[in-house]
Amino acid sequence: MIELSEFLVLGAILFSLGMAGIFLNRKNAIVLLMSIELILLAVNFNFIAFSTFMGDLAGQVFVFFILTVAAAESAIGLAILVTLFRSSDSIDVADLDTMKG
Amino acid sequence: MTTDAFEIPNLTLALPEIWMLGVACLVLVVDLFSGDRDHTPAYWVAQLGLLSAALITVQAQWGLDVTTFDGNYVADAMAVVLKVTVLLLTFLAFAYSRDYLRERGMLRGEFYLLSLFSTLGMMVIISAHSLLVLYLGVELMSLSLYALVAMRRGSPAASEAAMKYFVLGALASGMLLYGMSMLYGATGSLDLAAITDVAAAESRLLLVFGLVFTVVGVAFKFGAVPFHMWVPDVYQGAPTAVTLFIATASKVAAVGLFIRLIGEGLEPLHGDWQNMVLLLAVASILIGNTVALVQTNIKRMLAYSTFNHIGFIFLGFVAGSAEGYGASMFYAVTYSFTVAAAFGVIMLLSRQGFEAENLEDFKGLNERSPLFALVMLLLMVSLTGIPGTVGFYAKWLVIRSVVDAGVMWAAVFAVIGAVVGAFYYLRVVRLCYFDQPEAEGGPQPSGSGGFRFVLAANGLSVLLLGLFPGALVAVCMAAFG
Amino acid sequence: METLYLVIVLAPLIGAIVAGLFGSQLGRVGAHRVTIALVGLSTLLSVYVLTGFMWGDRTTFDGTVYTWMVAGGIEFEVGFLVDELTAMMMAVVTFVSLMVHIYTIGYMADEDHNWPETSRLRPNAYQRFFAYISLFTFSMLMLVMANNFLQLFFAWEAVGLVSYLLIGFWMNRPSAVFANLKAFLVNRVGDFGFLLGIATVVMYFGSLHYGDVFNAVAVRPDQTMSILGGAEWQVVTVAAILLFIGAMGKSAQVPLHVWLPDSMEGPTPISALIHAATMVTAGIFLVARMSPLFEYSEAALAFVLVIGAITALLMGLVGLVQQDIKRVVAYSTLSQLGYMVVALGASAYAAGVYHLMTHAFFKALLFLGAGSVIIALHHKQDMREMGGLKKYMPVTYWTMLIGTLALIGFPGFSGFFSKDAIIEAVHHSDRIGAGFAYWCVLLGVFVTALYSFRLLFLVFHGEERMDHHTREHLHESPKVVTVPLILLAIPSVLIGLLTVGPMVFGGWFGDSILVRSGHDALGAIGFHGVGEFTLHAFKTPAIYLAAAGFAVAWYLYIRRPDLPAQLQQRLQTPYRILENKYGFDDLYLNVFAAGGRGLGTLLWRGGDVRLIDGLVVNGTARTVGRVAAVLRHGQTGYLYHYAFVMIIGLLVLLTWFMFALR
Amino acid sequence: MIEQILFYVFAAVLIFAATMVITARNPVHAALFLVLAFFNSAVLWIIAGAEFLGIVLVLVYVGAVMVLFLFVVMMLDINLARLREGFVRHLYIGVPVAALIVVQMILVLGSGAVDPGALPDATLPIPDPAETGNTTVLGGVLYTVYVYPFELAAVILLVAIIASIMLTLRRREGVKHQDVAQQVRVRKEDRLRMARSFGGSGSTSTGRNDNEHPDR
Repeated sequence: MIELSEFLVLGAILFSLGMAGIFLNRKNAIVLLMSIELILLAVNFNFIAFSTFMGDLAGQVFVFFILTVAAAESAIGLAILVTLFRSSDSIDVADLDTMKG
Repeated sequence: MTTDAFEIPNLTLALPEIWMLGVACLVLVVDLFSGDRDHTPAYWVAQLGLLSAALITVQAQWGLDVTTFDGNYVADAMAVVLKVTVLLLTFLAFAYSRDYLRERGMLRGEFYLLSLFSTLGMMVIISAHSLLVLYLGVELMSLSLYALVAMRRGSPAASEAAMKYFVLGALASGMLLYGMSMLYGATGSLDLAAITDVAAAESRLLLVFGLVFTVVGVAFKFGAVPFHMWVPDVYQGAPTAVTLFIATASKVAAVGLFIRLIGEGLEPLHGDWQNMVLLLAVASILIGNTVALVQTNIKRMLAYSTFNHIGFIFLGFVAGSAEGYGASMFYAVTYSFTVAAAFGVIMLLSRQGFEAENLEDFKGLNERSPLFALVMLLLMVSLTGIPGTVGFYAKWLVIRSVVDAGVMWAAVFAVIGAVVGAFYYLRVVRLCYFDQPEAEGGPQPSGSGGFRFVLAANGLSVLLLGLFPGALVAVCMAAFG
Repeated sequence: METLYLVIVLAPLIGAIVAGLFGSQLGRVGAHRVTIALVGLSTLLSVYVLTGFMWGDRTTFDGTVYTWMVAGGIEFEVGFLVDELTAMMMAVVTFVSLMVHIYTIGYMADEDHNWPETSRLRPNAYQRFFAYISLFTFSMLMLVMANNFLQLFFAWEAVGLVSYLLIGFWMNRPSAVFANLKAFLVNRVGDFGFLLGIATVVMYFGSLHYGDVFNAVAVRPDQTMSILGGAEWQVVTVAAILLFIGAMGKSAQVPLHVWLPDSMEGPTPISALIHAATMVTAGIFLVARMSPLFEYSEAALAFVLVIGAITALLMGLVGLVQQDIKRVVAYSTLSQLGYMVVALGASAYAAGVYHLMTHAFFKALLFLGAGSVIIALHHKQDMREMGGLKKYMPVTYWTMLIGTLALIGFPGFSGFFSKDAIIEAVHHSDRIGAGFAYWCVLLGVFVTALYSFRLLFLVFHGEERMDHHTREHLHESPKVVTVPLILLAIPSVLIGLLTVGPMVFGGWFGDSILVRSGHDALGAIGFHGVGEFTLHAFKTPAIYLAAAGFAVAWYLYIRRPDLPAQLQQRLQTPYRILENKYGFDDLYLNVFAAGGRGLGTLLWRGGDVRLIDGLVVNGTARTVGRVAAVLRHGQTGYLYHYAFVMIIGLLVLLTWFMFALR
Repeated sequence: MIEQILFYVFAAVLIFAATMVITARNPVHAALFLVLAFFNSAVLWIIAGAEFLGIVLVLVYVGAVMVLFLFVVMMLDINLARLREGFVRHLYIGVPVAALIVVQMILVLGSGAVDPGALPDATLPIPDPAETGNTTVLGGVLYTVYVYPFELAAVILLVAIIASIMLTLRRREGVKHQDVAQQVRVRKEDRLRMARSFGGSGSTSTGRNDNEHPDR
């Protein structure tokens, strides 16, 4: 039998990988968007795990909505990425430093 | 299974949200078919819709404390106060931005549309009564804001700001969600009332673990240090019209988010989150004040000084009492109206191809426009918190609640913060009144009569709130009484 | 009853609003007529109230006028407390204010010259000035009539604000702008203490209302609180000292005195009204008003005493080396404020307040006289370019002589009674530091006489050192200037004779001032009539020291005018110390503002360097600047750094609240 | 037992894929690894009993969202050479921080502190899967208990549509569009002009450019 904590630890690892992807990646903004997907995936794991082990449906419903919102979020994120590419001809994260201080 | 027991929810309770959705869709359609270059019909539909929504909110929800939609939606006094504030702030944002956006070729129907959807998201947050609805409200608000920030296509700064806002915002949402998943796991429910009940009894490890992530997510929406890094860049990069909206309405919504989720929902964990909030508040006041001192761009200056005010709002939360929440709410409401007017003055001075963004641009404003120099004086004095202005009452109420909570040192710290704040706020006053403008005379106030009228009225409201704060204080306190 | 008080307060406010908002419609004459009429009304009614207390059967009024809001059991309200102390203050404030209003007509007659042609502020400057001084009168009345701490604080800030506006009235002058910023910043330090004091009072005594607080103090005087490190302090001491820090800011006590001399950049009527007669005495008034609080704390009173004594002596000494006529009077004011504070510290509140009153008259007189001289010399203020003015300006000369005699305490003049009462009271006081204070005030008498007569001799006697052009145009000032001088000269001479008996020794102040038994230094003096008091003075050193001061001044500036320069050569070190005002300014500029003098010079020269920029960017608050810069660099603009900071934040919260705390 | 082995195998692949997502230098590879991660997740979810969500993840995520990602990657003509320049220079500070967070999270979640037995009671119990399928159950609550969130999700999708169009739609000059509405609305008179050709002065003309007909 799989333990609840195994699911949760898996979620924690995915979550941290997602976060690390955001601050370790210094080149490619698309990978940032993918890291965000990883974070959401980790959260989904938590919800599903709790839902299963409690026998409660609400967690699965929440995941359903997260998936929906995540799709919308990716669409907007990619749209912003496109405008960024069009205006500055680069999606290099290291180039995003015109505003600081 | 609940399918057979399904009842039609009480829709009239949620009338404000339904109305706003209708208005947004109407704007979508009207704008599509009007063909007006200035989007005048859309503007008026939106403005009337906002005002009527405010009226409907008061009518439909004042004095209630009930839930509907199976406990997903709550209508209470706090919801009314915050929603009306948000609606009025959106109204102001539209009124101020029209000339500004038109001159820059950014006046598009989508501006109104996305702002309205964002406002709807804020209203959803404010009236949310479950984790799920809170999350959806936050996303509805934020997604619209991300797009609004990027609205100025072809501007590298705007795209950059939007990208930063988006990525960090999504990261914060992720943390918020992670926290929510833990709260769900610890309590077995998404309903806030149920969470409160269970949290009081449950073992706390998982709850506190979730709480940390939740606090981070909420703090990001406020822009509290150290989750603040996006704020200055977004304020600067976004079109001023959008900055105004983010700086005011979204902060008010964030107050709603905090009180619903952490303040009331996790009330049993007060002992745990009190110190977290205190830590964030102190860090915010410290960082905000220090860095604001050296800013030369007024939008960035306002961004950094925002942290100071967020610190104060958080201090109000520290007590976890009705007075504390009331104080924070009063602070957020009055602060928003004050800052809205400040951005209004910035937009008034901006004209085509020129952004009045540098502090230098305010030199000798008094010689060019005594009325708006006076308004600026009033705003800055109020933000400083000099007695007699509304800013003072806000600070006073917050500090009182902190003292009542027994955190004397934080109160002293906050007062010092307020004193430091005087330096950079009064510098603006100094520039307006005591400095000669640059050779070419500095930016002249532009803007239509309506804009000027609304701005003057906004300034006047700040003055009047300073003279007669009693009513609003009473309302804010009653919201939690 | 209440209506009467309301009229007194509101009349100047209405004047201010009318002159301020409709200045251009009213024109100059209209504006000054309206404001003078309304302040005049206020003066008459105030005098009526005072006479009611003096000879009538007027009783103390303590009531709420308007309740602002009630929050958490604390009432925020506007209310009046009118008793003997208040009545006296009201009369002084309105009377001096009226004189200043009238005088301003003459002083500001050619105000237009002070503004650049193009300035949009130029046309209504005259009217605006009247609006400001009326507004000030209103604020000051609100201050003295307050019956609660909140209103006190509001009015406190309001007088500060108007003072700030007026010091910087000629905002096209960089030095004026520098001075007003300095005044503002220094006062902020004081206000900070003041605010904390009020907070302490509210916290421990649970009310903003004077009466409630005083009762609470009397019930539990020994309550303690713990401040940093767990040391237990008597609450009353903490509150009193904090409030006194506020008073130090307003009343320019060492070390918060540095703004007052610089404030002389403002127009002279302002120096007379705000920086000599009224606003700076707010601190004195405050302590007297709070006597039921201060009386319960030996420590606070000793602190007050020592601060006052230091101010009285040291600031007088600086006055000796000043060349600017207004600055001499300014340092004299600082010194006299020190006397008042000494009196308060010795529990001789009545004497302190009494000196406040007499000082208001003769110091306003001196300032207005100095202003008259300045007008005659076309706004030149350097005494080295004056001399021999006696024959050109007789009225000014004689009235200033009267003022000077009153100031040095010539027997029979008003200053004599008030100052002698203070000196005697300190002599009889057995408080810690009283011995030190006694010597300070005694030496101060000598110094006072010396610098006062130095001024008089340098300006009115001796060689005529002004340039030819100026001399040709010398003439006595117009009536609007001389009449207030004469009107102020009358009380400067007489008021002491008439009132010292009842006010200082007769317990006229009644319940408005509390002196606990065993503290009554004034009572220890033993007063048996004005004549006896005057005769007694001849047995004390003070009067001889004053005479010595006069003699030295005469010798140095009339008999051997070449001596001062030689002395200056010989005594270079002390001279330089005095010239640098003990280095307070340098210290502050070096500590708070960057590059000290460099900044000052820059401001004087270019006027475009902001003090704040200086403060932060180059400053020794350099630390702040450096920290800010570091933090600012933290805002690198890189998304991954931003995300990293967020995650560090998360890590800190996680570590702290998940692991460290359990 | 077999369940456990499957879990560990898929979890291992998932973690590997996720690591590759954030370290791959080529964004196309990253996207494909993300697809792999989603597939593995879907399997794990199905193991946990959330069949509907597992399938949706594949259909919606892999089928639509990831394709969108790939589409954008391809469209943006990114200079891959620059992106390959190197992963990170500051690993030595970033990795420990990430590791620290993982360790802390695992300390809380994996230490047995989360005891399934201590979990609270379900507020919305899942009926026996043998009787009612997972999809039916979800559908049942989605339109009743969660109708308000459901409507909100719809609004969010609408916002996403509006925002994406606003941000990316460009009307380029000089590009020939086909306007169906115009084509349908066209009338015979606009296109066809009957010319008398007796004198040879006129000529038949058809198919004029629309622009010449302002009355259209």
